[in-house]
Amino acid sequence: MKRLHKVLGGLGMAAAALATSAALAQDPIRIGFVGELSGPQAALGQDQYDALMLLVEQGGGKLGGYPVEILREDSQLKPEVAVQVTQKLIEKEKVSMITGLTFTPTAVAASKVAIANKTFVIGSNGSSNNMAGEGCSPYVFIVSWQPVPHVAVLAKYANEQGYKRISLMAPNYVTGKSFLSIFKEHFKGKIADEFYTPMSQQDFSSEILQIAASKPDAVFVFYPGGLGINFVRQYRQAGLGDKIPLMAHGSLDGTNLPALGDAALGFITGSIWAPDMDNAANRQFVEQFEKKYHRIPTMMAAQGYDAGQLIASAIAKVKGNVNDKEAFHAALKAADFPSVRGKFRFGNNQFPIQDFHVIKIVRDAKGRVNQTVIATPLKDAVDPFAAQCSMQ
Amino acid sequence: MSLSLVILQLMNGLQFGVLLFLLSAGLTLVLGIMNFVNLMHGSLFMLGAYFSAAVLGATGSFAQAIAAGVLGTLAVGLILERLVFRKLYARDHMYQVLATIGLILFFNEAVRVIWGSGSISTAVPEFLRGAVAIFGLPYPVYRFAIIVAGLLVGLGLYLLIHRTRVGILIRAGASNAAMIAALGINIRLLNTAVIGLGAALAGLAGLMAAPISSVQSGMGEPILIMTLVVIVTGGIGSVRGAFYGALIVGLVDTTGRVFLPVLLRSFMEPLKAQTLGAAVASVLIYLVMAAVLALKPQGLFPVRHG
Amino acid sequence: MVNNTYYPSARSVVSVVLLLGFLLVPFVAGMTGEGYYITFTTRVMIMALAASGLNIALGYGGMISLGHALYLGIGAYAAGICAFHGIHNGWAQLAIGLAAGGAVACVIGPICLRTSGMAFIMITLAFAQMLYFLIVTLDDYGGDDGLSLTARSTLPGLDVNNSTVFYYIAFAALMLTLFFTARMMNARFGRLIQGCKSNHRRMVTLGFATLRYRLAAYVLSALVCVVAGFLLANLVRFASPSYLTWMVSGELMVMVILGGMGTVMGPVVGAVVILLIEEIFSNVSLGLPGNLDSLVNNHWTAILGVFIVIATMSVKRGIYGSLPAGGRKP
Amino acid sequence: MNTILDVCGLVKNFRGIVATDNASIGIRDGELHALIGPNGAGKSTLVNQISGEIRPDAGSILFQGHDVTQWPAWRRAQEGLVRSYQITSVFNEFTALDNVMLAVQARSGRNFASWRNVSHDPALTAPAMDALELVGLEGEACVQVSEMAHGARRQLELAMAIALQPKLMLLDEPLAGMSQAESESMTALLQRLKGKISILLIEHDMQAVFALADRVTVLVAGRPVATGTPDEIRTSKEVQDAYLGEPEDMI
Repeated sequence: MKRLHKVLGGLGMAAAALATSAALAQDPIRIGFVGELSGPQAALGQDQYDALMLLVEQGGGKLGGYPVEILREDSQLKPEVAVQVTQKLIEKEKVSMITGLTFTPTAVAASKVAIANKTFVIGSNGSSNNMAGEGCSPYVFIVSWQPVPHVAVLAKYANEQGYKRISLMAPNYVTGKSFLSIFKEHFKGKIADEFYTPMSQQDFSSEILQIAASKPDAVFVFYPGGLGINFVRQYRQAGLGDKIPLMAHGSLDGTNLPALGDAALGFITGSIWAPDMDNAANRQFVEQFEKKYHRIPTMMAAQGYDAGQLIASAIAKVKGNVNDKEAFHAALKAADFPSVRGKFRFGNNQFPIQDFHVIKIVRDAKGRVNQTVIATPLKDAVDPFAAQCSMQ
Repeated sequence: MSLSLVILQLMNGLQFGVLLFLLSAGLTLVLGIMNFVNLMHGSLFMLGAYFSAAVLGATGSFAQAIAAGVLGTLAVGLILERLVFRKLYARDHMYQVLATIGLILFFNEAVRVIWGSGSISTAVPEFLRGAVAIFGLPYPVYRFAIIVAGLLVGLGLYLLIHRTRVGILIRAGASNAAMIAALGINIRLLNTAVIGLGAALAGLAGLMAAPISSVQSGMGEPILIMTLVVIVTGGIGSVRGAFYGALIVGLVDTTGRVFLPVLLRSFMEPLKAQTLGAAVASVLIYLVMAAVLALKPQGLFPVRHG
Repeated sequence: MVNNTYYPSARSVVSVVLLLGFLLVPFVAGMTGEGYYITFTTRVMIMALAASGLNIALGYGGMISLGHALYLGIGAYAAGICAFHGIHNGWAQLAIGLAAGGAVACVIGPICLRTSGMAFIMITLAFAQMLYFLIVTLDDYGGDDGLSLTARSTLPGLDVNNSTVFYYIAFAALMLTLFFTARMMNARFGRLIQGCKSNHRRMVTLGFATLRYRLAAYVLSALVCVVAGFLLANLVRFASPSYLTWMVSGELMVMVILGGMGTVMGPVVGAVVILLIEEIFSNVSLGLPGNLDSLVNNHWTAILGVFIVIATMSVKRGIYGSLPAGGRKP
Repeated sequence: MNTILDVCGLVKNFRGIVATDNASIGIRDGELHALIGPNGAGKSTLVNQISGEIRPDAGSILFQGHDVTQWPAWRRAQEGLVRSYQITSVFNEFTALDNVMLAVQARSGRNFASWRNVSHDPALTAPAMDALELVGLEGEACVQVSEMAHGARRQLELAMAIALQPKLMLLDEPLAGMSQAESESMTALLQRLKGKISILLIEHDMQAVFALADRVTVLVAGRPVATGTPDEIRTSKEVQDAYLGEPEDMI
């Protein structure tokens, strides 16, 4: 049985090699998209996918001048499913690269499979500290952001605004605690309160009351998705909206603004991008996205679009021969593409080195609740884990 | 921890308890009378929120939103009773759990198909906006409204159960359903009425919770688990048990989250106290339930089954 | 006396076809060069193993546990935490997992068995929720983000990283469990457990001290789920709180009951059907008209939900359970 | 003539209703003692207390000299104090043979054995078949109980009791719902068992009671009003007023 297996296997390889060299032009480059497309957090994965497809449509079904085929898979926020669909894309669908990856657990699981199969990953959101540190791999490029500078930007802003006492709040799980500890590291003033709420808690009025009682100069919180909406709305309803400035991560991103509406006006968040950033690529991206999808693009969409542009630039550099791994790796690392964020380059751990801005929620020209950049305290920020990565 | 803060926290606990009572009252009757485990009760809570949010968004009138929330879930409840539940009353709990899990999966996706994956917004009605100062601290007017409305509905339910003919039937059904069927009461109609009542109350709870929480797919399940804790702790089939159970769980959950960390801080450094406090608080109500069941397997206010 | 010549029944045909199918998948996948199906089928067998474990308590013992994902989580995190602390030997990890799972089952088992009906369902759910919240707050083990295993646990003499070898490890674990369940349920212990499910009051007045035996069945079913959790963590090289959510407990119940509880092969059939529905409707494009295709792919869980509702109402004793059984000629 | 069971001063009330009112009853070794009384006299409640399923409020139960009042039901059954039910309580999913084998297993133990198929274990199948033959059900050994006739299920209940090798059997209306032929064969069977196993028989079929009973106790409103031989009971004044009505109805 084994011998027959080997012969068939050998035949298969020969056929594949023949195919790629001869029909380079006709065969579309197959790209696998893996992300959370079902369940409560599906909006985030959908934004990454929609932005990528927008770019492909603008290129008439081509990226970097070569036809591409995007194969989409839902990892359902389950690591075992992420492993399964990634292996299916690589082995069954024969994709040459994986992009997308929304949440950390599925991103880590999927990247492991890709690295084991020597397939490139261009992650447009999910990543982990290990992937930026010792676990860095030449096959993994992340175009989103690393938590440390993402939080530090708001701490720096708080210092510049002269806030002396700040109250902190976050859900009682790993990401929540690490966000608050990063903030405490970079903030020079005193911590008035520090609350951790159980994961399942939807009602924060008790904690908000205690914050009102201790009257801090400002408040910093981290509440993702639905929890963020709850918190911001309850903060506004408690009448603190215009008394104590609120800085929030995860709560004020694009996907939540439609649901929050006016409740979010005046609040602050930090990000690598905002819809009103003044560069040609961004203006064209925002305009096209709103025309096609009738909604304001979010940071997830911007990252999805940049991942697409990175892939396109690399394909153009290697003239479509993505199977030449060294050349394609160099092309990706060069990051020679007009990022919607303006400046973009890769650090040694293939995580971005980029500016971090302070964003305020305002009413834009068209009367919609939108984000605008008000300051850029952190320029060309390198994440602290880059040093632990052995790559150059 | 000033006294005024303590009182305000207790009011938050009361508000959450009242919301839980609206959900538990219907579910405990359904379980007590028809011995029917309806895990999709949380989905009715979600539908109430979605219906009212959608109508409020379209028409802007809070009255129409209330009508949509309550009547919408009532309709869904009656249709499901006709199509699915009626066939399962005689079946074992396992099959009821299974069918209602299937319905949870279905409704969580159905709302996403209709209203999209993100959460939708619904604002607090004009006349209930803003906060009122109590003991110098701001307390949202809207939460007052929830407490008052919830207690009024609770009183109405109490009168219905204890002062009307239908109430007698419901209580008799809770203690011995077979007997009242034998007495010639149209048991089928009673079942439908109880399911309808439960669905309407869940819808009301949903629409009241909508403005203060995010209306999104899957919002029903966390509060469903809390509701199940309430009815099992209070005593299955007893509305009185549901009322006291809801208040106990509401208060324990809210005050646990607030006072536990403060308590721990006295003999532990702040950060550890905070994280440990939050961790224990999240499992507190389960510990309470396990303790009650270990001591009184029938719950605190059991219905005497004939 | 009693002779038991089986006449070939639908059930035995289905069982043989299924088990042969599992045996041949690696060869078929190897030939067609689609290693993907090895991973998929391994996951199916691991979930079938967990469902067979639950079947011992639920199907045979009548204990409606809505919290067995708790033990799946214990198995997975035993592997994860041991690997985190440098213990990579598979048997050591499994031993620690079984010890932990057994201890937890022995502690909460007696409390659960004091209750019955709805209270039992709720208390098992509550304990699973407690462990879920505990794991989510454990910072050093990755909390909500989960814990990745640097490498698969080593089993001396077996190249675990080869997906086909790992496939047959999972296959062997499933076969052993099915074989022992079949033997046990016809032996004294199994008869006693099934008697308790059929008429517990009568068993007491026959003179059985039923608690210790029902507890033993509960602990045994927990241990099988621990093994399944250990294998799942190694298949995915990741231990995540998502294994512990109550919907996973619900999924296991669906597999056991829709497959055919109280039968040996029922849970396996249930696992295959449920996971095939997930595979077919979530990722494969069926070429349906218009955008119905993407609608189905995006919202496949709605189809699964409807299937569960219809199957629960129509198929009285489960897909496999309703097939005519092989019988013993009197 | 020592007594196998001594019930003294048993009291049990349910929220105000006195179900057992200071009841005392003694059953001699090997005796078939009948317990009769109008519906609602508390016969079943008394048996439930003797079998251990209900805890009495006061009084004590001595079985073979041991005070078993606090013992759980399963321990009393282990000691040979066995009962059958007024409403048939058997294992519907199993065959008749499996039902009786469970009873045999209850006596022989080794309940954790998980390898050997019970149907290949003569230590279980032989005694079980004997018990089935005793009650005349050997022909329906492999029939599933849910498909058996009501009378046959009552016989199965008795077979299970016998298979437990009891010292004292509490039979709660074994003849209820049986055809004439079946109750005659059951009465013949009980006749054969007399002397080997002591029996407390609750029954409404007066013909069977007076044919079988060594002694009869009449229970009215939770209290034994008279105990004696069948003849004494038939003629005693108190019994007639309380229960039997005019003498000629009875014959």
